[in-house]
Amino acid sequence: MINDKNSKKIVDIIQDFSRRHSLFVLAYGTGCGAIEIPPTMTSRYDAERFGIRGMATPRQADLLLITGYLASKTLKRVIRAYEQMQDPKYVIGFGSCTINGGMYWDSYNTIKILSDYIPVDVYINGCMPRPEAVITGFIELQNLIKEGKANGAQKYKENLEWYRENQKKVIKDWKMPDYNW
Amino acid sequence: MTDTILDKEQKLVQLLEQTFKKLSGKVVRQRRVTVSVEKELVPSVLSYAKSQLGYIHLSHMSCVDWPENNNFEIIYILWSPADKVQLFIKTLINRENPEIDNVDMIWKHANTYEREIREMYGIQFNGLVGAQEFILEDWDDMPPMRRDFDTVEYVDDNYTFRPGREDAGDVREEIVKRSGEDIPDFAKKYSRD
Amino acid sequence: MREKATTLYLGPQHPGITGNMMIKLKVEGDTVVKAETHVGYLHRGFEKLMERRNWLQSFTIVCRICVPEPDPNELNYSRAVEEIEGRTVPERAEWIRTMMMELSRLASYLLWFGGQNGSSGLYTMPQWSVGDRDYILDLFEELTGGRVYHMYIWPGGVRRDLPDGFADKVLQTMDYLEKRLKKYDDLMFANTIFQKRAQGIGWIDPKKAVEWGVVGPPLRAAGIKSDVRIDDPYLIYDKLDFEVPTQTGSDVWSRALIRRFEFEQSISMVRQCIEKMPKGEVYNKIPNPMKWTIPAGDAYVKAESARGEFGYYVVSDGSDKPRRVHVKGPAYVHGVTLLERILVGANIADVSFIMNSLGTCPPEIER
Amino acid sequence: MNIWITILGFLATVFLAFVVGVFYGGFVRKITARVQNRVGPPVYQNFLDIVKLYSKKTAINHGWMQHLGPAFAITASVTSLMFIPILNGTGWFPWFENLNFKGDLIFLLYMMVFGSLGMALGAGQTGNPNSAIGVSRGLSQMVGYEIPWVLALVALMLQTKTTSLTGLLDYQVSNGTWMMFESPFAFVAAVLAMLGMFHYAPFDVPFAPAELSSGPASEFGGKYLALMMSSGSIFSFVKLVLIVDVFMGGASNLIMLVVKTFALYMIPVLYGIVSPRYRTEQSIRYFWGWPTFIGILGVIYAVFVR
Repeated sequence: MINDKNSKKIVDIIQDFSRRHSLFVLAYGTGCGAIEIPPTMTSRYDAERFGIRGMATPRQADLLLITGYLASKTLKRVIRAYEQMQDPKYVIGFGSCTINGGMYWDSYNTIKILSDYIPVDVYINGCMPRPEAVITGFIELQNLIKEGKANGAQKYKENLEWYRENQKKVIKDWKMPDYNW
Repeated sequence: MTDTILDKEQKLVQLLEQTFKKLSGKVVRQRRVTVSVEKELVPSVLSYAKSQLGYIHLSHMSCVDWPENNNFEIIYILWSPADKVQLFIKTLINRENPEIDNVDMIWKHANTYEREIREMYGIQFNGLVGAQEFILEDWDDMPPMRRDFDTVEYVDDNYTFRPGREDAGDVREEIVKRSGEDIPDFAKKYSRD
Repeated sequence: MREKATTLYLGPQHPGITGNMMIKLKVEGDTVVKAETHVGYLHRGFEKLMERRNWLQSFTIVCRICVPEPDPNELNYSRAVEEIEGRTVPERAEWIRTMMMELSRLASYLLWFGGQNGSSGLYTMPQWSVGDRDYILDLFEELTGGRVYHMYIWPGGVRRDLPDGFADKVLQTMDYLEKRLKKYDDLMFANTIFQKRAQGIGWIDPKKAVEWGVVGPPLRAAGIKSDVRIDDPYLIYDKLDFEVPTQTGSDVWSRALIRRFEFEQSISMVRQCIEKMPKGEVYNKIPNPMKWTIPAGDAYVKAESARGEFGYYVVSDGSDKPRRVHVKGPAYVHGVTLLERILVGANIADVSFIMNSLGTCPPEIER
Repeated sequence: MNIWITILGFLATVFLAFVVGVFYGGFVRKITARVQNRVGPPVYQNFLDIVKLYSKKTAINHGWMQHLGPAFAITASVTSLMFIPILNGTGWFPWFENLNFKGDLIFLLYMMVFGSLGMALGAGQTGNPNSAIGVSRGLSQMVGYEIPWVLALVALMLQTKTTSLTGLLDYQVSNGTWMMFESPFAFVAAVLAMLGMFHYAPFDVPFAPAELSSGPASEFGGKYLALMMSSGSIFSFVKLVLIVDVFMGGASNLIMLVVKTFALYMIPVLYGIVSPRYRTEQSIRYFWGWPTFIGILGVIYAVFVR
């Protein structure tokens, strides 16, 4: 009905506009980047201007912000949280250590490339990125949503086996159900 | 430093050496005293220091790996709020069969340190209660903080990197090649060889 | 009749948890009967990484150990290296280091004001105080080039001298913060609901506190005057004029008051530093860092961070790399054993409140 | 009256309540932001949130009751709305009369609880312990604020000898006075109880994010959350109009209505901005203290003095 491919109806335009301007971020500080989230959200930089606000549980959130390196123990929880989120959902990789290990390239306990494990829509580099950079990242994501390119979740569903293989390589003891939407 | 300043430190060493025969101590500097003991004596020295000498605060507890000498060194760092002296109690244990008595009945929070050391070095603390996993999860390699654990090898086995920089070599030449600029003078000084 | 105990997992993904850790609570009705802390979600293996890096390279990663307050890490690492090597530091560098430490304490307390009130639902306070903290971060940025991680205090001194006009900016910021503190008083400390929430909660037995390993503001809130700055003086704290406030309540309210009074003290200390700072060099040059070796030896240095005693145990085997750097953050005890003890009997509503009052910071527990 | 006009009236009322309620939410966010030294989201932000949430896919299934919970909530909100006279006087806008009947004040007392109970059942089904604790907290807090609220309304009923909302409005219009002056104790008790009804701090106990994630709503995302947000917006409008009707003489036109309800709304909002949260038992103790006492005074005043 709404997702008709050929025509962009008024419904789609409203829907896209509201998706773009209302991003609920899951309040999960997975790494040290979490320290730049309070300044981004509070009075100096005020990300709420763009409709970005924190949400307490994965069920309500649209955006998973991976704030920095992920220890393999955290990766398990992040996958859980990511799969509990409802479509459409987006991931922002925050900090150099999510891109290629960064400062922790030789650490035995942190994953190196985040997009091997969960699909990432936007990367923000820096150690750590300034709040301005974080907001730029959010706006970049908004542009991607506008162009219809922020389809990480779809990619995840299509290539689930590949992602699972990578995840199981790091998480030795896989006690989770195979998929928990 | 004159002797009068180090008075209480030296008294402490004398007192400890008199009480425990197999113990050697030394004053490092003001407010720092180091004592070496056999591993069997550790609980008694600690409880003596806590109950009799006023060293009631366990500041820190650490472990150092010395594969050259084939032993682990365990260090208990105590603090006396009254004397204001930091007392180091060091003991060596064999690396082949590492075990030592636990001291969490003296200080409850020693439990945390011991669980960490058990996990990171694989040292058995006799009578230690608490979940085996403290920091790591599903770890199947050798305890990671041992010197012979090679973290780069582990990383190569378990993780992949983005292509682009295969070696850990000098990036400056590459920068020169790509940008056409000279290496700045301050950067030239710090060469690897 | 005994109610059936339910298990409640607080975290790792939970808005009430400071950072990334988990508390497994056994709950009967609204009361916690058993608490168990699970950490390790932030483990990066810093201590292993430092064994692979030389003395100067290690310095760049130590500040990542504690995120809200990186400066005590840099200071401790530098002081430990200096103590083993016997390197002296120019006097002006000592003054600048002291100023940095106090500024970072201010920043950390502002973040703490936010966290404490965020956990109790007074969302105006985090908005104000975290916004004000940014003015201190601006100072850091001008001085060191980094907002959060400064890498400024390094072995042998500090990296560079204060820029022109920096002292005036610091003084202006201090005036501003002093003005803002009055607003915080109105909003937070004079707030009867906050008082009702905080008084009598999270009680630590003052007789056992030292033995339990409590340090810093929670210990001073229990009436014990313990502060590394006077017990084991470092930098130039013996030349500064300051008081160490104590309280007797040993509850969340007393800890809040301690931090509030120390906030004033820190403002005054920063002013004194600016006023009395001598002129001169800021840096004793180290040799080529690639070939820089430190003689064998060990040192335990500690500094008073905003959350309590921050200790570094550094061992050198005479080579160009550290043999062992073991970090003891105040949260190592506060966040695990102490929290498990004092949460028993607390209301679920107070768990995150108590946790914030202790200043638990997971990254320094597991490093 | 023609049935079609009545149905159109229903729709218009619901639309009005929804739009006004959601805009109020936006204004609240804006005002909160201004107090907190920041710009804040645009006032239409809540519309975007709701539209986005409706457009999300929902793949959660915890059983039937979970689906019905938010539906109960919105049903209760809309039904309560039907029994509330939006404007006083039947002159120029008879549409908003809807379903008023004699004795509807007592019916409303029950109807307003119904939504919360439905939510409680739905949240209980999800199996999330945070939801269960949130529900039990919400219900205990309801026991707290319902007492002064009922006392205030009983005082009014005793004083005006009517249990009908239109009757109350007529009484105020014909006497040319507002009940808040006629029966001040009851008004104070009702406003204090209203603080609890709106669940702003210090009475946001059931939803406390730092304690319970988001309480009963923990497992509800996407469309469910959108339903709950819409229901919340309508319900806050219902509560505001109800208090304006019974205490402030109602409103003769829409502008008057907006002015009065918004002024009333600012009481819990501004109080909430500068307050931390109570613990559950503190919150109940609060409602059973002064508000209940003032409510009893109101009843005594109504029976003996007037």
